[in-house]
Amino acid sequence: MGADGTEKSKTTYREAMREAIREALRSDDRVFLMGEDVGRYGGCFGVSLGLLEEFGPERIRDTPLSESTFVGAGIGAALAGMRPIVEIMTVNFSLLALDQILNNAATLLHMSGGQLPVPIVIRMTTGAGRQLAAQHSHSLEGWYAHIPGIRVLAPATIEDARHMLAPALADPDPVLIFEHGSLYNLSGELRPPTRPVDLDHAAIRRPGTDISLITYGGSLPKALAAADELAAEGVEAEVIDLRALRPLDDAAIAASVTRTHRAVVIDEAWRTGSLAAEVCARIAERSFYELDAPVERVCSAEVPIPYARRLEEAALPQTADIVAAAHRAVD
Amino acid sequence: MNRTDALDVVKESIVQVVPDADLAGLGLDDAFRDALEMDSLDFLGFIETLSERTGLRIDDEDTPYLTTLSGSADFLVARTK
Amino acid sequence: MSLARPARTRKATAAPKPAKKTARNRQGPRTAPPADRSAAQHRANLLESLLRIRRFEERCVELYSAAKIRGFVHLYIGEEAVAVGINQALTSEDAVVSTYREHGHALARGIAAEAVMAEMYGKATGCSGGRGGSMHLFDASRRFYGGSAIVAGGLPLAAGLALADRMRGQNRVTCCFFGDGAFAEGEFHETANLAALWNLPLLLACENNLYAMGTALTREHAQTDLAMRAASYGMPAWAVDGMDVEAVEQASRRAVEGIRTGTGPHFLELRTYRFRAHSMYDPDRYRGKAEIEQWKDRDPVNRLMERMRENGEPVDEELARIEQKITEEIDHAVEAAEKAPEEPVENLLRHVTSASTGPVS
Amino acid sequence: MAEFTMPSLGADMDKGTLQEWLVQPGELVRKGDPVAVIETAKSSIEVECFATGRMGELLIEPGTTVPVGTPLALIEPAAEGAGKPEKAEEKPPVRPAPAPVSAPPAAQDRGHVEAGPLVRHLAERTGVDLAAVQGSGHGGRLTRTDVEQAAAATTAAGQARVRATPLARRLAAERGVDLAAVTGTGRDSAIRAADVRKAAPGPTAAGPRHLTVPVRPSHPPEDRTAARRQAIAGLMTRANRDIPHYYLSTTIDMAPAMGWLHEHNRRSPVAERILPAALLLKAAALAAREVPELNGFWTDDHYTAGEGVHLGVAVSLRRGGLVAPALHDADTLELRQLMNGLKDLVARARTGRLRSSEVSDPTITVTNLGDQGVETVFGVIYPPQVALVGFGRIVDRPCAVDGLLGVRPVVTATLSADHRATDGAVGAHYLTAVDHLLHTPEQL
Repeated sequence: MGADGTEKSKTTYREAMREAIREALRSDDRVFLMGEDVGRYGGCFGVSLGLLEEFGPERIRDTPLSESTFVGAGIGAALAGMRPIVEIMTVNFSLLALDQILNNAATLLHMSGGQLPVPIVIRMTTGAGRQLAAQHSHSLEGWYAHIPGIRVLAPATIEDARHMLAPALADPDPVLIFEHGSLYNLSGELRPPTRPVDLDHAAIRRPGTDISLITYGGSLPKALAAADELAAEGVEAEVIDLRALRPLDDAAIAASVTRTHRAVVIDEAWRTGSLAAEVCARIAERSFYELDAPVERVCSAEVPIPYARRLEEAALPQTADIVAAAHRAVD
Repeated sequence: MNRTDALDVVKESIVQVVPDADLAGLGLDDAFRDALEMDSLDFLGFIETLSERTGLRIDDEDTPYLTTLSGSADFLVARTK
Repeated sequence: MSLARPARTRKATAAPKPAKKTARNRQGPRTAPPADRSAAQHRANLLESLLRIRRFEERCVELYSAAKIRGFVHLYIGEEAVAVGINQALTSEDAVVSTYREHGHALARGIAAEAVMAEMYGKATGCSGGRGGSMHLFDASRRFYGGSAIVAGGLPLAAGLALADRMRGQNRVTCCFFGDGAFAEGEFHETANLAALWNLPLLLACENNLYAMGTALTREHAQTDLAMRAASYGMPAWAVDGMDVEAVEQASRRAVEGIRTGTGPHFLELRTYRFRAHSMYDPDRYRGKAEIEQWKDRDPVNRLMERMRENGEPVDEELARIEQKITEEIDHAVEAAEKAPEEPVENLLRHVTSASTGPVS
Repeated sequence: MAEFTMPSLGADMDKGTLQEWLVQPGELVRKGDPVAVIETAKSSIEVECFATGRMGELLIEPGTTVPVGTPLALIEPAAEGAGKPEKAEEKPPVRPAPAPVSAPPAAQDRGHVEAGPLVRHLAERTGVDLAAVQGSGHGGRLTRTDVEQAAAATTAAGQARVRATPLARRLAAERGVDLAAVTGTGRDSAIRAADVRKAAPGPTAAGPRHLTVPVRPSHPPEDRTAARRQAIAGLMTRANRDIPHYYLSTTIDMAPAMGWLHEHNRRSPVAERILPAALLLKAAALAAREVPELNGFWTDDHYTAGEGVHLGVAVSLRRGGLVAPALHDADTLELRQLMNGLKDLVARARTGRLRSSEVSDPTITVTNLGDQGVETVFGVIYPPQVALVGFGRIVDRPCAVDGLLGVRPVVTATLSADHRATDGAVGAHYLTAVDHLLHTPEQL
């Protein structure tokens, strides 16, 4: 492939992620990849295809189906100076490792009075849209964003897939990366980064003046499509990609709402107690006097994600829902 | 607690009580209570703040040590040893 | 408290000897067990380590009653031989992962009583800066990766520490303490499997004190021979008398030598007993007084002293010296903890992330 | 219709500046609610209203200075009709009057308005005050129709709660637009920013924005200090000219009090420590209860005793100036309460958040210049009060006690009193009482 980020090249989100891992493995011998079927199988979603051949089984480690223990082992290895990248197949399975993520990764630094930072990166697939039904489709990243002590990222573009991993590995604290399953096949030109990729700031993916569409991860393409439709109707929507779900970029949200005075928050998770709810609360806290319409939310229906295509589509936020919500706020 | 930290805590505690206190114009060995026109209520507030921030118990008997910035800092250093 | 304890005010006439040899011994030499001529000195050192833990915790009981220490406090009294014996086989390069009943592990590892006591007080000078308390003692400089209060939660972590050593070719051992309760958790079995599969340099030290809190071993395990079950994962595993510090030391040296020569994880089932409640005070409804008394007959401190007597070693002189030294050490620790500053509330959010020294969103 | 007027917040005040409205027209207010911030020459004070009802028109803009007594706003009393049975009886029988006996004045207890939950909900939603509506249902019970009619009526009068977005409200405040006069084009006819802009095309969007309605201080800080000085000058001149003062003083042995205090503070956490000033204040208050002739006001050539002992405490402000707000019922406060009250009062005096009643109603004032090192203070009485008590610094003095000479802490207590109201004997009685009280600190 040879996409080293210095020139334009046609690639996919999956390949960009793989390239990022490859770059990390090449540049730092403390880095290794560990998870279920990351080696011979090439990763459940093909992200690590070919890496075993290049780096060998010591650094591309297939693990038993023991989420708690291989995530915990990653934490232990990080404590001992390694820079592990741990892949969990999907966010639903990550619940088997929640004990390690919450009770160890997120707390050790604090509990030890600052003695034990945990420089681990944990990647996992999230989200629905591929008819995988109720145990492979949920968006639980908002739960993780609830936890102090960890950073939660949601790369939604090829650029972020390619460039977020390096700063995540450089972070002395645990970083969780949520890759939406529907994004892996996203293809396009990979532009070289114009400035260092940071993990703190939201990005304006499309500027606009009439309404802010605030979203992240797998919902970004839908929000951009909605913005196109709205533009055709004369409504200029600004699309904010949160990128980091913890810490949240309050300032970017407030700045956008100050420009547009209206907001729609799009989040594929369930509405109740969601990240969308958090974003709305912060708008109410920081930008109340800027609001010229009630804040709208587009979230998944409150149902375990069903298998049948029509039902699944109906359960998830769709472009038309976003357009309709924007109209409610603007018209 | 080292002396620099102690001095900072003392200054912060004064500012907490007398928000517009001009500490730049105050010498280390000046009697700050007079210089800043702190009344007994202010001084009690200062003791409260100091005590809260350092976890030290400060008794009435200790107040003679707390008349100047430098005396107060010395006191904190000695007590937190 | 089972032992008649000398009054704290008792003064010995001789000045306390420097603790040089003791310190070396607490770290534990990597060499074989001491030769005969120094065996007596070694036993005296073991006695000192046992008593340090015993007296420290007895003082904790007093301080807890006086409300100086709060929270959950799980006492190790009765089980001291395990921590002391195993530490003889470890070097300062090795790592230790512990449980919530870890005062003994921490002291045996060489963390100063002063730092542990200050942590019990929740003071800024505590070994975890007052954020951990009794259940979460840490000392990165001694590779003591703390008290984990999630039963079995430390096991995966220990596997990771061992994995890092394996990957970097460092000949170090990670010792993970856990109890018979943790043996019932999935994380134990996942870790045993992974460690054996990957041949990790891991010592699994199972402190079987017969009770998972209040649930007896026979009421929580279908097969109570834990060593046998551990062996089924394809690792050397055997049971040891956890009330005999020398037996524990011997078994640990054997296991650690095995691990260092590359034969992968080893499992020790240390059969022991806690003389006191699960946490500070409990009604002891789940076990009989007679049973407790029976086990107290096997008190590891008395047992070691008897052996020293049999060998004609000067037990009483040693005891007087050790008691005085430890009393001073603990008095000093308490005094320092009393005086130590609290962590200021402004620092509340410190150490949430490596960057956070102030408010975070 | 009740008027809310510029209050008198002290004998020295003849005018005041409205700094900020804390309520908006149409809002319900209850007697005692703070409704405005008034800046006097001495400090900024939240003033309460003395009527219950709905705020009507605000007559004065923030930043305006007016004489005491000038109407600032109108308050429509809540239960004007409902509270007057004879008026209700005049109503035509088509709409039966509410039963006055079973329906007490609603303003005092809105819980007794006879209305079901649906009606209450509707009222809430349409911004109708049920207390002001006459019920047409059985036994004067309020019906849905009553509320809807009331809502229609108030909407027509522009007095219902206006439905407007936060941004629209902010813009309206910035541009002085009355939202009641704006037609909303948003969902459910809510007023949006565009509607306000249409109504008053004010400064462009690029203009400076304020997140809150700006509070305009009427004087720059330096001017304010000067103004305060002037006010104090005026008051003191008048006091000295009008009041024939007499002065008494006595030296009080503080050994028992200081010993007791020391013991108390040694046993208490820092936050619960008590200062000598608190003991002195308590003694002064109890003595004032014992000698009521000194605890009250001289007005219109006669003396009126105060109701309760509201101890004025002289507080010097950091940027110069002096206020003497009241510690209410100081004689009944336990020392701990008094100490806390004192801390709170001084802090609020210095941040300009005194309440109007605190400024206007001290019955006797204490000044404690001891903190500044002097031993004796003879003060000037704050009219219309008739006495001022002064305490100097507590100093160690050789002193004979029970026939022995020893060094004891002593304090000089002084009394300045109005000779029109009392004679020296009463004043002496007062100081003796203070002396006795300080000898038994445990009973304070």
